[in-house]
Amino acid sequence: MTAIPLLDVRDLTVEFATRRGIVRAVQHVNIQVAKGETIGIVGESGSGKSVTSYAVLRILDRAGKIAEGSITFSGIDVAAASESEMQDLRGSEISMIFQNPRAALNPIRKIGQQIEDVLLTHLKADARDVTEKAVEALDQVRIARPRERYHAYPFELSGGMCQRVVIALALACRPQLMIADEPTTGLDVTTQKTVMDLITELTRERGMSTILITHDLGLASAYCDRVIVMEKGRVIETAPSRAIFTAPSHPYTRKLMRATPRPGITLRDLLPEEPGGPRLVVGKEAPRSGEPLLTVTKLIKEYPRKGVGKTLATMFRRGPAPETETFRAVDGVSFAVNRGESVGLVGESGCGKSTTSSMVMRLIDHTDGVIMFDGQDIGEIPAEKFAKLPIRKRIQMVFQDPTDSLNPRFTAARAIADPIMRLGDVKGRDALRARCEDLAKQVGLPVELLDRFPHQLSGGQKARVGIARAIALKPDLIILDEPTAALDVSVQAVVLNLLQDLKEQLGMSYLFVSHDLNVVRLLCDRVIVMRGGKIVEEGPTERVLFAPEADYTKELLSAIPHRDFDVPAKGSELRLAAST
Amino acid sequence: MKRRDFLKSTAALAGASAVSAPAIFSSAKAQTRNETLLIVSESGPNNVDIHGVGTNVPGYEVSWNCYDRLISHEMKTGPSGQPYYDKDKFKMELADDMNVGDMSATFKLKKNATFQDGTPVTAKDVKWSLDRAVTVGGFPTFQMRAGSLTKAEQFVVVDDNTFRVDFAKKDRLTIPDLAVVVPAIYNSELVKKNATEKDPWGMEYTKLNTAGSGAYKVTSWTAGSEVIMERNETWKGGPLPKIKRVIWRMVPSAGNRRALLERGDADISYELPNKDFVELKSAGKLNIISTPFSNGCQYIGMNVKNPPFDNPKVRQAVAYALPYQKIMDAVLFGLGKPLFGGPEKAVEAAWPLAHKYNTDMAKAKALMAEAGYPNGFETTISFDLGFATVNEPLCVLVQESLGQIGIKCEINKIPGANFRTELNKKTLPLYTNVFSGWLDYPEYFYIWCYHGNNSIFNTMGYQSKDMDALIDGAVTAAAAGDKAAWEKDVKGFVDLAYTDIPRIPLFQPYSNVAMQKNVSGYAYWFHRRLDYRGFSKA
Amino acid sequence: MTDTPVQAPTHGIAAIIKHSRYVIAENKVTGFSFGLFVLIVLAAVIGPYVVPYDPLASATSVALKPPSAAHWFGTDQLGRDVFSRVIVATRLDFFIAVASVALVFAMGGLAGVAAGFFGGWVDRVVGRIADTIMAFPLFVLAMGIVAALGNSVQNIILATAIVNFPLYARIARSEANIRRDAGFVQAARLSGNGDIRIVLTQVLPNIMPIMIVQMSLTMGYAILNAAGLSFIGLGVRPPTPEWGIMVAEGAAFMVSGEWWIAFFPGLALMIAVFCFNLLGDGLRDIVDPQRRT
Amino acid sequence: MLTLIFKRMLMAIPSLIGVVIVTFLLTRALPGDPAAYFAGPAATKEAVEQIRVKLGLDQPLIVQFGRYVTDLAKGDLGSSLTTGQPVAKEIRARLPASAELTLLGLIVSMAVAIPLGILAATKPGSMIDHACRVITTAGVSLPVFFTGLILVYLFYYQLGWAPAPLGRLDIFTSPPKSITGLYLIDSLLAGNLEVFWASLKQLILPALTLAIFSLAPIARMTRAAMLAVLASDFVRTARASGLSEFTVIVTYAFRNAMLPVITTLGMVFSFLLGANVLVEKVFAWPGIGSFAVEALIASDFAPVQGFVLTMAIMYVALNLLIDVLYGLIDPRVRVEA
Repeated sequence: MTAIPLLDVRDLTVEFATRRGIVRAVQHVNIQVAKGETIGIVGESGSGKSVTSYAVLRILDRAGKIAEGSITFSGIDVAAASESEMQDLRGSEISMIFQNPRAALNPIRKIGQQIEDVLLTHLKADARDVTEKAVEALDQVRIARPRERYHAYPFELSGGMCQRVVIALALACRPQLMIADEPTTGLDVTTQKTVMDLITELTRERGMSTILITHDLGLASAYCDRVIVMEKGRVIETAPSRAIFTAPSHPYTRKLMRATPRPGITLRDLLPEEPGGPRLVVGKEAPRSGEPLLTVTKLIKEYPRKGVGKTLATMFRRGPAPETETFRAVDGVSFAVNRGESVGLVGESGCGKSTTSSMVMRLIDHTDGVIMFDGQDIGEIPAEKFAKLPIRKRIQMVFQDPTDSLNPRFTAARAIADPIMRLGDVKGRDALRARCEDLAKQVGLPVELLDRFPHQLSGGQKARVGIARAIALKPDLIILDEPTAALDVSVQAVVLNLLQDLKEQLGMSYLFVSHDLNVVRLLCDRVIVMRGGKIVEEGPTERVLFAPEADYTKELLSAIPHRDFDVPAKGSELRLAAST
Repeated sequence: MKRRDFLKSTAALAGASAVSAPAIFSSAKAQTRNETLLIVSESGPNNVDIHGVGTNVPGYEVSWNCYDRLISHEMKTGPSGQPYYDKDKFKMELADDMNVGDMSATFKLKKNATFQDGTPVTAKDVKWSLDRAVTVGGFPTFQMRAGSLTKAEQFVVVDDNTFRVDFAKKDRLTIPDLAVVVPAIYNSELVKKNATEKDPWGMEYTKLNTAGSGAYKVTSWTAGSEVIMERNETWKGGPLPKIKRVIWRMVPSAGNRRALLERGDADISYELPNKDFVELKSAGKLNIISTPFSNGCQYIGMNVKNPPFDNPKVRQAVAYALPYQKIMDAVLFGLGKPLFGGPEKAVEAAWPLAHKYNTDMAKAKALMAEAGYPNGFETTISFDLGFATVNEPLCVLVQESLGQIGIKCEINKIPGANFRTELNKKTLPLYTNVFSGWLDYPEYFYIWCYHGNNSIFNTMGYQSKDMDALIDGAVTAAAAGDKAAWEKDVKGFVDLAYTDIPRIPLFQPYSNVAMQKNVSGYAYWFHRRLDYRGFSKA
Repeated sequence: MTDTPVQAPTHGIAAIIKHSRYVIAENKVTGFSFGLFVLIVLAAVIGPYVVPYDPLASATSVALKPPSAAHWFGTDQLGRDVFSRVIVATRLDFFIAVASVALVFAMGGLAGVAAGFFGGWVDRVVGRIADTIMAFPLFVLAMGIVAALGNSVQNIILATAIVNFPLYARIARSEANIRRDAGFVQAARLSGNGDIRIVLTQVLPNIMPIMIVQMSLTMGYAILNAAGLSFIGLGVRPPTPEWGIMVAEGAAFMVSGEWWIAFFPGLALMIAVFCFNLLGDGLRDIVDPQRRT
Repeated sequence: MLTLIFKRMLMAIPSLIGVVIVTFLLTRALPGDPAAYFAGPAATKEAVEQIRVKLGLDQPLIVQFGRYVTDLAKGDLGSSLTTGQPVAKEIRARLPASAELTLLGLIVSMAVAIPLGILAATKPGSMIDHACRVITTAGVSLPVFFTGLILVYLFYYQLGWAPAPLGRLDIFTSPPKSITGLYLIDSLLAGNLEVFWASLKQLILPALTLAIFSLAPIARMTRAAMLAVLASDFVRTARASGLSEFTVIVTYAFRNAMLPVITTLGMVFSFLLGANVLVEKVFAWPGIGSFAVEALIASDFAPVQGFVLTMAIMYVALNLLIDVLYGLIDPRVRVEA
């Protein structure tokens, strides 16, 4: 990189004034982006990657300020520029796309008008041709029937479509640099790939530079020329994508890399290398041949399509009633979980996997079908009654969001003790405490943390409390509802291993609900793939993942960006060559 | 002055283009002002017909000014030099001539008198009107009965122009009762035209419209906020009044009423707290006229039917414990005629008279002990919220004083509309109220307030054979013109009322009127409302 | 979500004090209102024992005297010491505020939690009741209740509570509704807790902070409401000192220049309401920094 | 949209029925006896009973209620005892006065509070923010009757800047021809500037009293909504797209922030209608609020019932209006309908 970089961030430090005093979110960061280059900034939450990008655009929160260092964008000193200079720069020279695209658009303004606002602000169009240009911008991001969609509001579009609009917005004024901040988070796997491909294609066409901010090393590896790894506000490693994956130099990078679930590894591979070697060797053995513990037959769940309002409206409507007044969230699902087995339930959002698990959990009642648990039809027992029956303790659950699933007013010990007090057989304060401490030890939670409240615990610690609570009654079946979705990869690695260990020790069965095939693969013996309330494919994990039969499974698999993780992407090598 | 300038400048700004000469406009305004009387008061009429069901006191004022009666009263000079109605001298209003015989009175009507719609007033109208008063029931019928006028047969049309009232019995109140507000003369044809089968007396029509021959007519009435009355240019009941137009606005806040007067925006107001009158008087910017209520007083009543007030000793103890002077000073600011600390016995045959009691806690305590209540008792003192300005501090003082002789009272505020109902149940143990009679005769007051014949204003439930005998004696003596017997009986019943003391008079309230210096012609009437006919503005 | 250790925690009351101290230091206005609140409570508790005069004793010889060294706030029509009356009134007004707020919390808060948590017909019934009350002009409803039931302190409290019912029911309902499907509620169900127990141990404690904020804000309103009722003659019985009634009594004297009779109780009224409102804001900062309005 | 309005109207019916029942019961519980009142002070027990029968007050409550509802269906709200007028007529005559006052109060309040709220939200934690909080809180802490009294004392009595608090017009100005019943609008329609000024002058103090009282909820809600919106992703997108601060705040943030503010306005209006009762009393305003207070104190059933019913209908209508406004601003609501 001999030429002057398009963006040159030197020694950047960003400070935030908070209740605990000044916090340095970004410290002495150096980043250079050359013209036409795509770089990735990778890090876990709190690493300062987003703050860095906000600093570049100078759109930090009120509390934050650039304390030290300089940011130069094609010769302009961003830190010193006036607000009106910055406004000229934003959207016109540097643009940004965000995660959660629907929230990133003004909910009450037509998308076409939102694009027009940008075009008009930067004088890229005048009143006469602005509509034409906005439609053109929509067309460029492959939105079908752009002239109609011009009048759409964000809520009328799918998430992927919204992200396209955001991209159109970002590209409307043909900027030189685009910053994409986790552009695929919150989108379904299949959509993720389309969006990423679109971004790559459009930016390459225009010869733009791109900064991709992500927590996903796989994603960065697939799409970037260079990757910058950040941890706790500092850049710890900068290297070409291929280099960083073949020979990561920093221990943190190595840890991060290892922790990323990918094909061809075992659960234990996720953990950092330990001097003492693996604690426990767990092979991926053949599925245990236990008798069925849970058998679900033709399970159906229907919801009324709308509330009272709808029925009122139909009361006064003339003509025939609409065909279906109900919506089937789960449509005739049958499967079994054997003793000691882990079964993965995979699908994109809205496929009915959570509804299925809630019914099995007996948190909601089913519309039709049979749920046999250990020879008993538990589907027959209303959900309200089920809560107080002894059988309740044999089916437990670990929730998706460890924060949400802990009562903020209960200490960790109280949370773990709650099921024991209600359904367990341990009596007396001391015995209860002893049992809690045992459980804490079992899940690797330091006993001294038992008296803390959830907000005083880290994400991983909260996850452990949730797991301890689930195993407190020694259940036969645990439903894991995306137990690691809210966790960083390194924490996820630890928690997944913990779950595997516990299963071995306690001989439980798992029904693992997840959208992430790579994670499912690590933990499950069998996989069930759902779509639209129905099962599309079922079979042993290895078979389903490596020789999928259903088209949908194939589509899901191909959408995973880090499928060929260890092999450097061909494209990136080419791009790397071009940029140097 | 400042305000005027301000107004002028904004008006000029606003109307600079529209109004060519604001000066002319203002002078036109000023001229109308001279012939317009602006009255502000707390409440307004709910019915402009005194015969109406539940017509309130402000309604009397409209009736008084918009209707004529056969006769009215002459004026004399009152206690503070103001014109004061002369209860003994009558003046002709619609009648041209009155001839009182032994058992009847004959009236000749004014020949040229017409109603406000131009129809002449005839004896037929007079009979119809008086028939209506004795028939419709409620207050008008009751008031007519006070003058022994009870039956339609008593009213006789002699000819178109001559009318006779036959007396049912000899009663010296009969003629005065024809000069009160109730026996107003209605345009019978007009009202009958608007009557219905369900409403033969046309009450619904007269509730909202005036149908009289009086000096004024209501031209606009927004209930609760404004009444506008215009002069009847063809009035024959007397000399044409000076004031062309009367605007009567309801201003609920006393402070605002005072401010309006002080700033010169209102011409006259009569419902102000006593303190405001005292201060306005001493400020000297306004004319203030205070006249004691004729035949009336504010009192503390006690229910004599039930313990503990059935015991005369307790009542006397209360009479000795009341903080009379404090009330005069702090509540009335001196605007009242004391009715306490008088002689042992009535020295003249008049009413109201001061009683012998005065604040004496030692005597009060001794009487309480004698009555068997050395430690006192608990009770409630009630008052009419409508007159809270006087009643509330008065009751607070009474409560405090009675507390000193062991009587613990709780103060019970009763909204105006319910107060009468509550009083008429005759169960309130302790209360304060004002009673005043239109007809200024002692026996009239006593019949209503002390007679054992279950009189409605005998709210104490007082029963005494001696009292009844004395009152009846006085009535008979008066009708017969036996002055000595009458005087004896009057002194007798006053003394008895003060010994048994079922109600303790506190003071004779003043009727206060405040008006601008350029307003003159205020006269005191028994009904204590304004008579617009005498007013003029300089 | 990171797995970085959270900084050393402080526990229970110590944490609250620390946090409160931070909020007070950060926001001078809140600190000021805390100070005022302490003063008001002090006046309510010891006021009647330390005032210079008997608040009920009339002294007509010194009636209507302007503020002086002997009578700091002057005297009223009956010569009673306005200062003593204002201070003594604190207790009653404070009591009305606290009692009505406690009552409405018991009625509206619980009904709202039930509505939000159980949904269905409970929700519809509570919603209808709240809607019906809301459709009344609230102050007039309060007047109506007091007029119909009689003007006693209990009825004023009841009326104020009823008038605030929809507000509490709605807040409690939406807060409970958010938590109805929260992970920890589901987890409690899995632990074998019945609905009632879940409401009491899981949901209610979590919405308390929001409710306490609301209670502080409504306390101000309760005082205003009681004062308004007194002003139109439906308040507490004389001669009990109460701010609203004192303003109403003093209003008539304002124009004649005896401004102090209405002014000081009015000022006390304003300060108390002001204090409760600011305090509510401050509490909200402590409880829920995001939601500050 | 129409379906939405229709649906809302249907949903309002149970509340209105509730209001009718509650009002009926409440008024029957008022102390005092209309029969005794009608019979007059001099009536005997028998006379009172006769009148009671005539008024139907001897019937069981349920029968009385049936009669009341039947009358109501015919649009007959009964007659007032104290003013003697049919209640429907009274309300028709007085409603514009209250509406004009309340609306002007609301407009003044919005004109002050919304910019104040926006200003506070754009500079949270600043002096302006604190000042906004203290001023609006002080406003809502003042009892309206007290504010009203002080304003009259100061501006009319002491300074003489305001006209006498004597209702809607000074005595020598006659009201404009009634078209809307709102003097300000009617006088403008008639092109009579003098009357316009006269009525505006009368309105200023009472409207100001109401405005002071309602600053706080509007300013606070504006501030909170603006803060939330300004922190939202789409505002960040707008900023990142280089839109000017004005466009960001007005076109993007403010229009979104208006949604909760509009909802609050409904509450504030209802709140003001209550406060109106006291303000009308202080300013001798011939509105329905003062009318209702007098009636209530006098145990005069019919006006109280009529007033409450009118208010409830207005409240429902207002909420409809808010829904419509909401729908106009927020496309999402339109689709739901």
